[in-house]
Amino acid sequence: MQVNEQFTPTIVAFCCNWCSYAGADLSGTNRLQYPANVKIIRVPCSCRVNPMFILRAFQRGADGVIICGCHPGDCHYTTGNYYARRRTTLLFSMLDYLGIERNRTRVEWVSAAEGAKFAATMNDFVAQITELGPNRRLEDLRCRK
Amino acid sequence: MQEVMKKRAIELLSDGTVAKVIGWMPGEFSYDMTPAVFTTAEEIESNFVYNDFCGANVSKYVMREQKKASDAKILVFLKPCDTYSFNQLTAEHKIVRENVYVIGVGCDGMADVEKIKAAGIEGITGIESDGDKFIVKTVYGDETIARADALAERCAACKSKKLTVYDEIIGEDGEVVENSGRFDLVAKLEAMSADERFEFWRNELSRCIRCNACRNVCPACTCEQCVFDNPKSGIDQKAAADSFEENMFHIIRAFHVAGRCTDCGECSRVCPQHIPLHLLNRKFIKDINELYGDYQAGDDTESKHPLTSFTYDDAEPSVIHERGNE
Amino acid sequence: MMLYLAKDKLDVFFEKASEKLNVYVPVDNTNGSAYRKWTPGTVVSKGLHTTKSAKDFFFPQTENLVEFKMSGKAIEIIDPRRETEDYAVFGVRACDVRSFGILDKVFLSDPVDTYYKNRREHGLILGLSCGRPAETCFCGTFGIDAAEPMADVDFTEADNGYYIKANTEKGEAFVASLGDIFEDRDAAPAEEAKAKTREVLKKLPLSNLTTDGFGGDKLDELFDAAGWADLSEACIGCGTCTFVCPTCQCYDIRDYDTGHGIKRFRCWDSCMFSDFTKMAHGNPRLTQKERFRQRFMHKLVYFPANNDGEYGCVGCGRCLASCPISMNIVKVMKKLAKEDSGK
Amino acid sequence: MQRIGVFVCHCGTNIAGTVDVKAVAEALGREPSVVTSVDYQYMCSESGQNLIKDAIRDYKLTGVVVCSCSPRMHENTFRKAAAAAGLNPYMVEIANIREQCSWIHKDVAEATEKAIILGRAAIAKVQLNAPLVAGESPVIKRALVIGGGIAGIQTALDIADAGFEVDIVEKQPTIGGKMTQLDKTFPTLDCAACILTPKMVECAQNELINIYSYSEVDAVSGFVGNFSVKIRKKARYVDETKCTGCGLCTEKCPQKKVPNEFNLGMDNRRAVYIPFAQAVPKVATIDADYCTMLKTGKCGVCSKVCTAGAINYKQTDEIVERQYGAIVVATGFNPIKVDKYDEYAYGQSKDVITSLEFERLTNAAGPTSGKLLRPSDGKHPHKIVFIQCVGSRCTPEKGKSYCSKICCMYTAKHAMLTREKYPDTEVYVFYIDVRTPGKNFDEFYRRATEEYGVHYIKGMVGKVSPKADGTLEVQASDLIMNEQLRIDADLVVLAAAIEPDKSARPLATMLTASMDTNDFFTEAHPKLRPVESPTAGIFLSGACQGPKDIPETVSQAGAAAAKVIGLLAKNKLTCNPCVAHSDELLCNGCSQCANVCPYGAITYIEKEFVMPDRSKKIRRVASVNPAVCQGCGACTVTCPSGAMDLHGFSNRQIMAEVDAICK
Repeated sequence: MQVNEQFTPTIVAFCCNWCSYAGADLSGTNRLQYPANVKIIRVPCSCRVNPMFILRAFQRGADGVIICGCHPGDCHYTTGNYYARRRTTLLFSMLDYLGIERNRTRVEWVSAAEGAKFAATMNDFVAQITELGPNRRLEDLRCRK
Repeated sequence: MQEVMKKRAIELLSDGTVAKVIGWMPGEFSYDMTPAVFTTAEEIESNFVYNDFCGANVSKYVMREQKKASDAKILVFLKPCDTYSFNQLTAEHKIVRENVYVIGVGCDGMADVEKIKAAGIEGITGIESDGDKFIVKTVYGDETIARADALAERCAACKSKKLTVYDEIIGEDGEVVENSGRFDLVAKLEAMSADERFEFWRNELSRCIRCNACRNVCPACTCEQCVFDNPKSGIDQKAAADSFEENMFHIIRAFHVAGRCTDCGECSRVCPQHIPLHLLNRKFIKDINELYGDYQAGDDTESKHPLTSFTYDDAEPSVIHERGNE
Repeated sequence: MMLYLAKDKLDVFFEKASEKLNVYVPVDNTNGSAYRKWTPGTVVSKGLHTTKSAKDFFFPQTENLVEFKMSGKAIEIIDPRRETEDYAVFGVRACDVRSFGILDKVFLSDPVDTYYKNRREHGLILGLSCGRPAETCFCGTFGIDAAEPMADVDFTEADNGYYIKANTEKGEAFVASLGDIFEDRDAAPAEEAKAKTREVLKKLPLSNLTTDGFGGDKLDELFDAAGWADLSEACIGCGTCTFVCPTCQCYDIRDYDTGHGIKRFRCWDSCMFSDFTKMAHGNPRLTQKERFRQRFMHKLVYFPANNDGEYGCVGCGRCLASCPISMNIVKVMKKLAKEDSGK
Repeated sequence: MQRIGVFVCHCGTNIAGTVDVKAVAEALGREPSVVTSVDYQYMCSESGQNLIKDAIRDYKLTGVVVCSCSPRMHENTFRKAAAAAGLNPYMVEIANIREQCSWIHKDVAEATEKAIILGRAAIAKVQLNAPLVAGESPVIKRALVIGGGIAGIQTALDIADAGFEVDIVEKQPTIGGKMTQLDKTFPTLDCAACILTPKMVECAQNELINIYSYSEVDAVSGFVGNFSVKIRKKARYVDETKCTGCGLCTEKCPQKKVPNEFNLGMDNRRAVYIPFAQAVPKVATIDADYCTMLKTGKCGVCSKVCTAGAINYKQTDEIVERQYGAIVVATGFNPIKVDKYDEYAYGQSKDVITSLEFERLTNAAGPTSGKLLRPSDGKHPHKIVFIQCVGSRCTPEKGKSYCSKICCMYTAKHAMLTREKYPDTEVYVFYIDVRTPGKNFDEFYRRATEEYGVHYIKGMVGKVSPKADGTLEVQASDLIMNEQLRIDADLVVLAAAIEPDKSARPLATMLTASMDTNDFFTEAHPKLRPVESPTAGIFLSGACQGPKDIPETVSQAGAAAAKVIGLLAKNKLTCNPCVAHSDELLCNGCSQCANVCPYGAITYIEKEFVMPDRSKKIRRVASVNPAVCQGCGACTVTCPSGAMDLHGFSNRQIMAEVDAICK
């Protein structure tokens, strides 16, 4: 597929309220830049992210989906991210199995103190998705503009 | 075997141990058995059948019968793979075990008429089992096919001949099959490039007509109302109006049964479009086995399944991005 | 004398025809076959049936009816219909050819379904007489001759080629437009082939099945028949039988929210589904028994009642082959007929 | 149809500087169901809030979207404003266009476009919000303080002073913590023991304070107002209630070769011991690792000499389960291990010591009875080199990236005290920077250099080499004079970095309190909520939150106590209404949700339902206890039918946000 020079991907980031969303806030407080095409959705915990949401994002035109949560062991709810870890691992594996680019999805553990990591992760993920090009394998043509 | 089963069913009905019997009744041809519920000895005498074409997994019918107002005790005949489903249903409180009398039926694999037809045999008017082969009578003359070639796909890669739950056994109990080869096709797909995998699945899933047979037959699909049927869920779909929806339905369905799917293979058996849906479930099973340790749903009725448990040092999702073939 | 096309000329025929219209042919896939657009190199399936019927051509599984585009608070209404191109469908068996007539009765009677009509008018049916019917076939029960599809143009396989007969003006015009690729031959081998087919049909296990006991006037007897409970016992409520059926024509209309508008589409529905005809108060058909009964009552009683005795089944046998629990119209007819005669 | 009001905040120029707020308000005003959309200087100000309140009344709003700073900042402010105007507070959604937009983007067009999309997502979400009513849960009027150092002691005393019961859990046999090991304290040079021991005694005597010494926290469950904690009272083989603290056993115990941790192993104690004279509780403890009786079953001397009959070799660990309304973490710090710094020869020479060891060498209760003597030969050192920042302000591979904060001051104290007591001793201090930001701190440091003649040298020590004559050759660079120095020192003192106590990490997991990358507990807000953990009901006291000196620790301890008192003073707490709930008609009772619930909030009930065929059947369905549920959502994803959903973050709401972002 030809990569459009002008391609700016749409990226959905699910961030848990206690660590990663706070990390994203800290990244803002420290004025650490990352591209504007990353849009964050606040969820209470990474374990709130239903595979349906991830597929929904791709359906509606997202080019990449990243899930950020507390580091394993640091979950505000003790165990949420452990479940999230298994669910996302298996889901990503399934998407890969179906031939959908595996690098369109990512899980990253970002603590409330890791504003710099949040920004760096987003910059890296945006670069990765930009290189991959638009999501064509898991989009719903009806939703295209 | 059929006669022994009939005898026991009639005995248990007559002595009041059970009030209903779940088994199979004959069809129009020699291969189209229908799961059936019997309540009288006469019905069993005249209409109970058990042969090489009783592949249908009847465990879910136990749940259905128990949903009815009556709490009458039920006799069910379960093949080894059906017992796994039965256990899983019990674990999820879908079956009240005390109200069921389980007769485990030893099994050496079921035949699949699709395989016989795929071998080019048309106009079938009768099938007779003859040792390691079937003699198939057709309007175009008699044919024979090796039993192994007529075996259902799932039986050819049988995971276990062990009866995991029973009150009594008819026939021979077997063992878990080591190296069943059931993941061979999954591994083959994994070894392909992403583009090849995408092509493969597009070709398969694009045939989906959303008849919901896979879901409705699945012993793990026991929701009161499926999310895909519930307009309030926000993801309801009636037809695969876009290729995305084909993917969505099958990914989510496989995910919802991941860790709970016993790999009974009913989904692929019933698909009118012959989509190898079991390859989706087996992918999850293979991943679970590799990442979190061997797990067989329906082995027992106690353990927490892999998606409702964890260990502190589980693999990170990045293993997906780091492994072999892209 | 009949027109004849040698087998090795079939591709030439498709190529010529493709110059004038899109040609669809049955193509094998995993354990079945489906219609695909013919392109050079396409191998035509030798199977009896496509897994799904040919009704998609006129009544596709999903179809957009209208679109609403939203921009802020403003709404724009768009008609998504495009000019339909002419097309031909090759290899349609007699049962499926008959099914179009049944669908016509539904969609072309007042009020006419313009979406269906548009597709119907642009489509040309190239029938293919059956050579090796299956045990599941019972088209004879409904007076269909598998040897004579009666499509716009019929193809009969014989003598290492196809004998061709146009049955309609549209068919004649099409055959004429292809000019000299056909040769004239004596029709005897074709008639011989048809006779052979008819012999096989007589030997089929369901050749004795009749519609005795069914029809528009049998509503009262059949509606409350005792047999429905047992027949529907094992039904899992999937839509397999309805979706492979060439005559099932129920559909649902739904709105799909694309995020920036609505696409209103219709899609096949199945009376076997628990939400079929569900209304605000709930579903008038409470259990699978009622839903199951509905399907067969429609085909065997309601449809003939409203359509001069014509049944809503063509005996193609697809549902017999694909039902997950092997319950089907034949079992229903036999059991109810037996029950009826037992009274 | 919803009637939504959109309020776009300028936040001065914080937002308006990068986001065209007028354009945002205008664009969002065109969205379906938005009936008013305005921008304003400071939405969080009183007049900003009034703007929202007035609009709720004037436009009969059913939903409010505020495009402003992070919801973590002002979500509550705006919820309260909405409630004041009669709108359910949970009908408010925040679009974070400051931290997650204006502050991270420079291009106005780009930031404006993003702000509009974030606003749309919030509008899409609020459309599906439902009014929520918060429930209530009772508060158990007792606090737990984990750690009995000066931080824990002060917190406990302050809480008890307000009339609430407090339990202190201390893993050592005595409370007192690190401060008991110190000699003098800066900048006043008063004696540590003199100011600490009265507080320790006060704890022991206060009827509201209960000390679990030699105990650890085993498990924590529950939630704010209602924690249940399992405390493991480790077997000390001495009956606390009988032991009089006479100390006879510690004198008679034949096992004399036990390194004395109180003196950092610089001398020995017995296998049965009381850490130091002022220990609280003053009760002996048998060290099972060394006790001959416990190891071989042959000895029993202590038992024989104990007139109180307090020795009990059969004692086992005891688990006590207690309920608390609030938990204070005061687990403190430890100096890091300095063995790995080969260049300082810590492991090679006994005369290279840490500052805490130095502290013991100058303490009257220490191994040398307060005489400053070289550990190697017991001679008086004439030349002492202090090395600062050992492991502090380092690369992550080498040590800690942070400043340990207390070292500059205690080294000045050490230098000054040395010079005062032993004027013949030359003292050198090598430093990167001298940091003295505290009341009377810089004056203190200047006295060290100016009055006491301590040689402060800016520069790092490259190598300490033990020489044959017993001295230590210190090679260093003087960055100001720009020259290489060689000093033959008698004693080298390393100001080791401090790190959180090792017990903090597992404790944080039990408490579900978050930690930073250095294992210091994270505060709920670095400026505005410095003594609270983000986890409700968990408070932070002392160095577990970051390096602190004593005055700072004590003031933070008091602040934590004040927060605890504020909590315990309430009879009931308002619950978070954003909890899970199950749709009984959809629930099929499969139990998967209960399997993943970390709080045990889901139970099953048998309930009669009318089935589709109108028959009645009893079905098993899930039921969520809203007071116990904390709203993580693990159950919602486990539920295949979507029967389980989360208020405030429902499946539909999150998907609506996804849709709005992706379209």
